[in-house]
Amino acid sequence: MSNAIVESGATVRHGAEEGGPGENGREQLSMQQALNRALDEVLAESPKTLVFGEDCGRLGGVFRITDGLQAKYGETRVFDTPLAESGILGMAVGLAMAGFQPIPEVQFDGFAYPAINQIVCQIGRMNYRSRGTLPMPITLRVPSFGGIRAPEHHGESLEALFAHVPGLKVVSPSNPHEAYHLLKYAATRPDPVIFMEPKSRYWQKDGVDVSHGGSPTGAKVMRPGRHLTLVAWGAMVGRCLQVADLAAEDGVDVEVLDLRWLKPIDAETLATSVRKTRRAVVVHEAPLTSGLGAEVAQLITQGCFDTLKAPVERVTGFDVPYPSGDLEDEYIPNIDRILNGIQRVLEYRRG
Amino acid sequence: MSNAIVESGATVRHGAEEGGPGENGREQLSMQQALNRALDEVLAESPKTLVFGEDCGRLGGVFRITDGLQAKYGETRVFDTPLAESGILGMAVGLAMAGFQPIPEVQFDGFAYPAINQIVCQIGRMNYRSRGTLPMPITLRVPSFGGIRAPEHHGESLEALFAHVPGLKVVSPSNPHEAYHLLKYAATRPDPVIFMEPKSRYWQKDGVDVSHGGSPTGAKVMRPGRHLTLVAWGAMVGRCLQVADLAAEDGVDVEVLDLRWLKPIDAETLATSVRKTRRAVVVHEAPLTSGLGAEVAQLITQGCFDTLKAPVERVTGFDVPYPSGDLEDEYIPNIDRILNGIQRVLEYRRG
Amino acid sequence: MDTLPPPDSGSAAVPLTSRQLRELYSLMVAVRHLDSSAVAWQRQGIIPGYAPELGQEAAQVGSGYAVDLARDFVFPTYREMGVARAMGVDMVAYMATHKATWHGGLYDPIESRLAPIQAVVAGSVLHAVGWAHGQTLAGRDGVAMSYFGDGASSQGDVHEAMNFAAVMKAPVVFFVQNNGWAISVPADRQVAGGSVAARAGGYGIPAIRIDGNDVVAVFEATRRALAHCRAGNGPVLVEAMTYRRGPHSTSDDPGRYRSLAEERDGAGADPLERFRQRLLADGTADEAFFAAAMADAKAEEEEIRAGIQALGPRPGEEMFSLVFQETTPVLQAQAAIWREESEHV
Amino acid sequence: MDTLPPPDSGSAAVPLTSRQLRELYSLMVAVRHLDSSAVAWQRQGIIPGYAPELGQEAAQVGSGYAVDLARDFVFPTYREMGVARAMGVDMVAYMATHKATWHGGLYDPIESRLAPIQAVVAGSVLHAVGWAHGQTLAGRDGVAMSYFGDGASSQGDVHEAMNFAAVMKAPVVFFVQNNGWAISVPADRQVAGGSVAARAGGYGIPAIRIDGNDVVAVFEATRRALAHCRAGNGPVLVEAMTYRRGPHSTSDDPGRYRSLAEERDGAGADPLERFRQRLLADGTADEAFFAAAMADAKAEEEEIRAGIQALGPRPGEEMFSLVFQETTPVLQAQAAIWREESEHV
Ligand SMILES: Cc1ncc(C[n+]2csc(CCOP(=O)(O)OP(=O)(O)O)c2C)c(N)n1
Ligand SMILES: Cc1ncc(C[n+]2csc(CCOP(=O)(O)OP(=O)(O)O)c2C)c(N)n1
Ligand SMILES: [Mg+2]
Ligand SMILES: [Mg+2]
Repeated sequence: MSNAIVESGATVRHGAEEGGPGENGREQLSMQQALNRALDEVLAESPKTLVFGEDCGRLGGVFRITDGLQAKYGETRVFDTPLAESGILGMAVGLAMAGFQPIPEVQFDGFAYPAINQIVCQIGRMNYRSRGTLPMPITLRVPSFGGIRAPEHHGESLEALFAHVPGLKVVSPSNPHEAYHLLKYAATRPDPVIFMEPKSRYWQKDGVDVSHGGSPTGAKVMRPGRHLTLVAWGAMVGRCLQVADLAAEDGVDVEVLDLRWLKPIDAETLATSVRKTRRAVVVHEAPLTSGLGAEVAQLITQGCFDTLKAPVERVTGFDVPYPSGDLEDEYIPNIDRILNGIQRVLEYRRG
Repeated sequence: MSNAIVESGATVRHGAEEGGPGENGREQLSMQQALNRALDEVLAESPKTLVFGEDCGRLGGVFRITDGLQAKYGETRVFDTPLAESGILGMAVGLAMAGFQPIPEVQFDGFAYPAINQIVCQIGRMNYRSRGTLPMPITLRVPSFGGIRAPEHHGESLEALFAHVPGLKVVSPSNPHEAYHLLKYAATRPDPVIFMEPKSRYWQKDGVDVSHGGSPTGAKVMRPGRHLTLVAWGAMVGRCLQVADLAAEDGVDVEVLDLRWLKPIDAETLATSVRKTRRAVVVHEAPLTSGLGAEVAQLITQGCFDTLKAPVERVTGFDVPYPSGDLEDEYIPNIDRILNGIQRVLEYRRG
Repeated sequence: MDTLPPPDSGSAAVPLTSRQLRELYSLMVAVRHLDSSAVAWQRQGIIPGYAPELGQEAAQVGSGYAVDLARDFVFPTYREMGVARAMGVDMVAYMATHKATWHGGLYDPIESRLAPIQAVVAGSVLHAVGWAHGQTLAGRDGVAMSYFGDGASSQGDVHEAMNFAAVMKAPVVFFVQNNGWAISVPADRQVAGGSVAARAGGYGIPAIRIDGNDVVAVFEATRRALAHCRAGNGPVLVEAMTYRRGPHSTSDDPGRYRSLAEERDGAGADPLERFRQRLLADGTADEAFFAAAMADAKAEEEEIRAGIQALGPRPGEEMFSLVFQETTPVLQAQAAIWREESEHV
Repeated sequence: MDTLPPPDSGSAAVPLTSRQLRELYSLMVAVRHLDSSAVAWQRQGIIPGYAPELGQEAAQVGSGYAVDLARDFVFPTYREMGVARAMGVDMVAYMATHKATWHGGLYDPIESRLAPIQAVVAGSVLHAVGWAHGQTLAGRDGVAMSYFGDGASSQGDVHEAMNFAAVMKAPVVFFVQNNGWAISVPADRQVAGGSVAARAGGYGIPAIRIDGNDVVAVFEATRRALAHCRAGNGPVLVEAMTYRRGPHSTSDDPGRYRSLAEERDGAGADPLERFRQRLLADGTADEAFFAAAMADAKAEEEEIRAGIQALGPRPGEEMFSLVFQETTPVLQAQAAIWREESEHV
């Protein structure tokens, strides 16, 4: 991985890889700041881009991701919509047909559901249906995943749903550097991208090298290791890096892979990693059954069947509705559960 | 499998298993007739059941599944709604809260999307949210899958989406016998069930033993075999039985497993079968990525890692929007593609 | 605006007694005090968040007070604390949702005639229609009361609900609290045409638009609406014009989208103070009564706070056991793994 | 019902010339003949299915004829063959959708100013609003025309679209063909309040309800609506009252839900015959013209049928190549597997 950024926990450690960003180029930004900066630059660079959604304009978004953008770009480029997610996404389709590049927001993951019909049947299919004459360069920002003790429907993980939908691409950044570069990349693509922001990471600062992003596609090795590969995305990447540090104390050298693109999935980087480590655990917050972990596990198994030492383990949320704050920590994969998963894989014996 | 019904292709061959239905008990019914009969009996048995949806009343449904039921049970028990799927499912929630057992229909798979918000956030969660005081005994009938050269959005496979949703159960019958018994079972459960009807099989007649259904839960071995397990559901089960017959000509003895319940999945029956055959192929119409085939493959791999001779193969639709009739046969797994999948598994060599 | 035919039966027109007026006042004081206390609890770390209803006491108490607890069923949003209190819901169990103990609250919806707290905007409006149609089917005379806001009126589900209800003549009162704001978006950039009540006519649904800060007007309009529905005339829409005087929630900062002057002008006279002046003026209540009501409110708040503070987390086991009526082997297996692993936590 | 202010500019009020009237007639005959032929094609196995618009020729041709192809953009459902024909869309490419060649049709939407055929009921109404708002943003004066039915009016998306359009003053004409039926459900059990046009007022949107079987009335109303939008006054709703004289689609059997007598009474006079009588009466056209129009229609149908029959399936490769503008490695790999395996098929 020539463009791998090697990170551990919240602090970034720079490897000496070719083309890696220099220490000087890095700024300490929160993910909220990084996303805001990315939107600012995209709006400045392309007059066709529009930012809109509930409370995105005057308020700057409930998470302040669009803070200051309306003041800077005016009410035509950055605007509040009425409170209707199907309306927001349906309108985005029409704006795209008129030649704009919409960057709509749904306020929280759970409120993408009212727009699923427009997302699946229209955004995902218009390019196909129109035989390429009506592309859908829409980047839908979805504050996603749990971990903030929020009300019901404010902690959902919809990646398995989105990744199954033909015509969509899906990406999730795990830290401010990724957030900045992946959003800039996504928002300038000619195809629809679902951009899943790990809201529990919005306020954590980390280094961002604005001038060297590395490759914007594929998965990324965040920490090299020899004994086992941990695969994660969004907020779970940071947790897996913590786990890797703990495992290292016990002499277990864990490789952490940030999947980044949840569709298309970079099966090659997965296979390269697991062919080396011969063991893998995939971690996500969404419920287990029919979660994206199954796809990841199956891709690994397909790619590494002859070298794999144990079945790929999944450490995930349970098949239950996302619980209230008091039970959140019981639901989201925690360090112990991930360590247990690692242990099960390491201890696996055939027969 | 004491309750296995051994079938091949469209013609039912009866094994001599204990408790198996006698030849006398069987009637030749199409799946449309079997479903209609099941609804008729459920309506007769429980005064709390209600059947409704678009064109379900006077017309008897565009597929005639509810044919004659309004005339028999009146306009209060069987009724047409306005044309709004979110309305239909949201109303079902309220009726369930008022003590009814709604059996709503969405007219086609693709028109479940406008109701996803109500299905995921309300139907799937009301029992949980209300701490068991407001159960949701809703059976949502969804004419599903492709194969009938229909217009756009009339050939979707939503099982991966539904199976991922906490609080839902999901089932799909593969033949008239299953259709009759599974619908009667689903419609009398206290929990929400998504009932996915393979519309391409509506008109095919087959034997139904109305008095002996066998176990209504779990997966079912439809054809025993020694060399490889084919796992499928809905319309793909019949196709897999045809494939098994063809493979038998080449000396390959294929076991065909009808998964039936897509949530919860019967991992034990899967493992029992594949521990014996040591090879598996899972077949579905839905796109590959993040499809339910990944979950099935991963469950098999987990359960049979030490005996599995090759990675589980998936023969599925492609990651493309369901195409127009002319290209349907290129999209849906056909006999050749399934045979190729079997061959790949049989020829797999490590290293 | 009032397109609701005048009440035909006498009972929907009887004036409130002095006792009832005083009771309404006491409820409003209790709600005001509990509401502002809950904001303080959040600051003190007793609860992680709260959605205050400051300024909506008249709209909530007046309408909730009109509900017939023997027959009707109420579908709230996340901001109907005053309705719940007026209906006599256990307030510790209600507030549990804001303590992040259990989504939807810990009260029994069936017992209390209040559906679980609903966090999806417009999520339960269709449920009200279904429940109401269920009353028709069962030959009962209960009415469903669906609460929603000016922002919620933009959701497609509200339109589907109004159309379904009107087609089926379902006994539903659509009770809209137009509090001027949906988080940062003012109603004039949300509700095209300027009035949710004006929408009703398009479905043939009668509507009343009222001063939602006049508790007696709210009560009387709601009572008329309920009577109209109960008599089998189909749905009614009530739009109570009020003002969200506080932030959207404890994590909101209204200073970012409205000035203090706008806030003052938009809010108008305080509904509680207005009612107090009225009761004083017509001699229905005196200062001693007001002082006693306030003392009761304080005692009540203290009791509720104690209850909330004493409330422990629900056992993690409930994550699994409350998903279904009939659990599944998969869920049981996951619960077993959770039990095993949670000991390491 | 007509709440649309009278046209201020002269051009929206100029009467149609005789040439234009005859052109409208020719279009209606061409559409009628092609439509009934398409039903026959289905019976003959030339196409697998079709959704006839018999009886809606005036509503479709009259409105489609008013569209300015240089500026406007039209969002059809699955039943707007007459609109497409009036707009001059390539009819082989249009009919390709019914041959199951390609969902949405093979015509170029940008060139023809007609969005791809939409099979989701109410699926594209919001697109029209977005496209229209895009005109405002770009400083252009194009108008979006969104076609939908009485059944579609029940969908939440239509409400969201009307509210968005009104809030944003987007130049959209919501053109409702109320043809009395949504498959088997009559409009009186679908559209509470009895009129889709009546809904518009609730959003502050002007509306006209017209005799949709009078092609001139339809044209004039549509022209007024377009002019109103083009002048920057925001959206308009036009409800054209018409009747679906045929089955919902070639797989429908109306005998199951309506009697022939109901059908006759509901349908009223045939719009084509009405127009013919009118042209005859005022001397705008004569029998020779009608005969020639019919001959042209027949020739046209034959050409289209030949085109449809000659139309082969699209290469399977397009399943993959048309998903994205920028394909993905996963999709390329799947296409490669498909290429390899399809040789066995
Ligand atoms: C479907 C949905 N979309 C968005 C949200 C986020 N949200 C919560 S409250 C709110 C504003 C609601 O405004 P209104 O309906 O006027 O009620 P109010 O908050 O004023 O009581 C928003 C956008 C949500 N909860 N549900
Ligand atoms: C969202 C959705 N739900 C259901 C259908 C199935 N369906 C196709 S046409 C139709 C009736 C539409 O009626 P209307 O809007 O009046 O249009 P018309 O067919 O009369 O032209 C239905 C229910 C669909 N295509 N889309
Ligand atoms: Mg509000
Ligand atoms: Mg119609």
